[in-house]
Amino acid sequence: MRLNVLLFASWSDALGPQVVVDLPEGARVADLVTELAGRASGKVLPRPLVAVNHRYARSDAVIAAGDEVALIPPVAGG
Amino acid sequence: MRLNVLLFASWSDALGPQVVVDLPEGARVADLVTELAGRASGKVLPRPLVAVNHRYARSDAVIAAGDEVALIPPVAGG
Amino acid sequence: MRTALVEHPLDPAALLAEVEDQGSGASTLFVGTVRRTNQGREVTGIDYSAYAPMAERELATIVAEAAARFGTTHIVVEHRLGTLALGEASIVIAVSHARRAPAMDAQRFLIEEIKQRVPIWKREHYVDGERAWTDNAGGAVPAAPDALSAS
Amino acid sequence: MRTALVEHPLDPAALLAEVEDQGSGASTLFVGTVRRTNQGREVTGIDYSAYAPMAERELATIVAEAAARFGTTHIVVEHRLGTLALGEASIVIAVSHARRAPAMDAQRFLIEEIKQRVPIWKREHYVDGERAWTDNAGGAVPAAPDALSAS
Repeated sequence: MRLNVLLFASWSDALGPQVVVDLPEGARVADLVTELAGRASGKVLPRPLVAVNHRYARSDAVIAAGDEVALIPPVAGG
Repeated sequence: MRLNVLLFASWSDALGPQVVVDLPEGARVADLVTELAGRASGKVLPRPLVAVNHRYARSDAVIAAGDEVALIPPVAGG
Repeated sequence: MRTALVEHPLDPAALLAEVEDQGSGASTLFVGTVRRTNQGREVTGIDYSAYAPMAERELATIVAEAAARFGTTHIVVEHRLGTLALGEASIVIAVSHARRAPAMDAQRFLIEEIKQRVPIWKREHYVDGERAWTDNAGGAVPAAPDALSAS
Repeated sequence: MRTALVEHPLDPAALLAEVEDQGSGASTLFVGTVRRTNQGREVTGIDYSAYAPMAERELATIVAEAAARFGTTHIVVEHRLGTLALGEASIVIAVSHARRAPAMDAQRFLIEEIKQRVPIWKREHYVDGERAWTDNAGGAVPAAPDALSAS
């Protein structure tokens, strides 16, 4: 399963605003974070959340092909 | 001791904006309230405080001739 | 820090601008307004009157207490006196602070202390033509038809 | 109720006017501004960027939660994106309510939830020319010299 993942803030600086990730069918949010954290090592704010289709997803949620997936680094609005 | 006492709100409606009260030397705030409550019976918001020289005074505080004395009915600012 | 009793309409935006500071990360504004209903009666307006010298002293004291307690001098409070129509502002409290939590804590402290301590009174006008003196604890007594007390 | 992400300067007075209602007795305004110092560093400006479709959805969700919890629909929130100078407002939250306590409670709920949940990020510019991504919990990492991410 090939996913386009949207990145923001320090993660976008480190890896670009969008990356392609190959994951096995049935992969979970935690698998995606592990894969991307390996690529970004050190230059990012740690412990990002993941949004699937504009909603925060639990780390054990299964990702489906076609989902809009985004890595959400620690937020700083307000 | 003859005191001019300032009145406000419902107390002013009932007794006028200022009343003259004769009290013995050494009279306390509680004595003043008792005297005025008798005159205003019923038409006022009860349990007024008393200010002496622009500060709230305890009911056992002694009033001196020459003090600026005011009856402060329940407040409603804000 | 500044406090005032005024007889003209309040300008919340001007007070907000007055407390803003480049050292502040948060500003809060509290605006009290004349509400259409109170204790089930339909209100058409409110007369606010004060024991002015004491009210000014007490307002300034409360603001000084807030400054010491919450750590900011960027505080302005204006209270309006006189006859206010529905929707008009009776009080504006503006605070700014480096951090948001004490900006909001100071706002709440100020309005609660002012409501309890400042010698200001209101006489509500109702749609049926009656008037009453009301307090901040739910008390009310009818007001004389022609008021003897002015602001 | 209305929420918006905007790229122009915010107008607190307009938002205050938008929530006012004759059924309300209290209005509150919260304004977040760019502060001169953060975590000991001298700030000259902040870039705010967002994951816009999700940020809009999350802002609207938080406002709907506040409306249900505190009992008022008179709530407007605008968050600015783009490059802000010192002292400029990044967020304005306006609430009006019949009673003052829930007007202030709703204000605090809204800013705290927004700070935790809405996908918006800031890159601070410092007086020494450096930039860093910072979060609302005190985290910071240096930002790339030429930003790859736009608002």
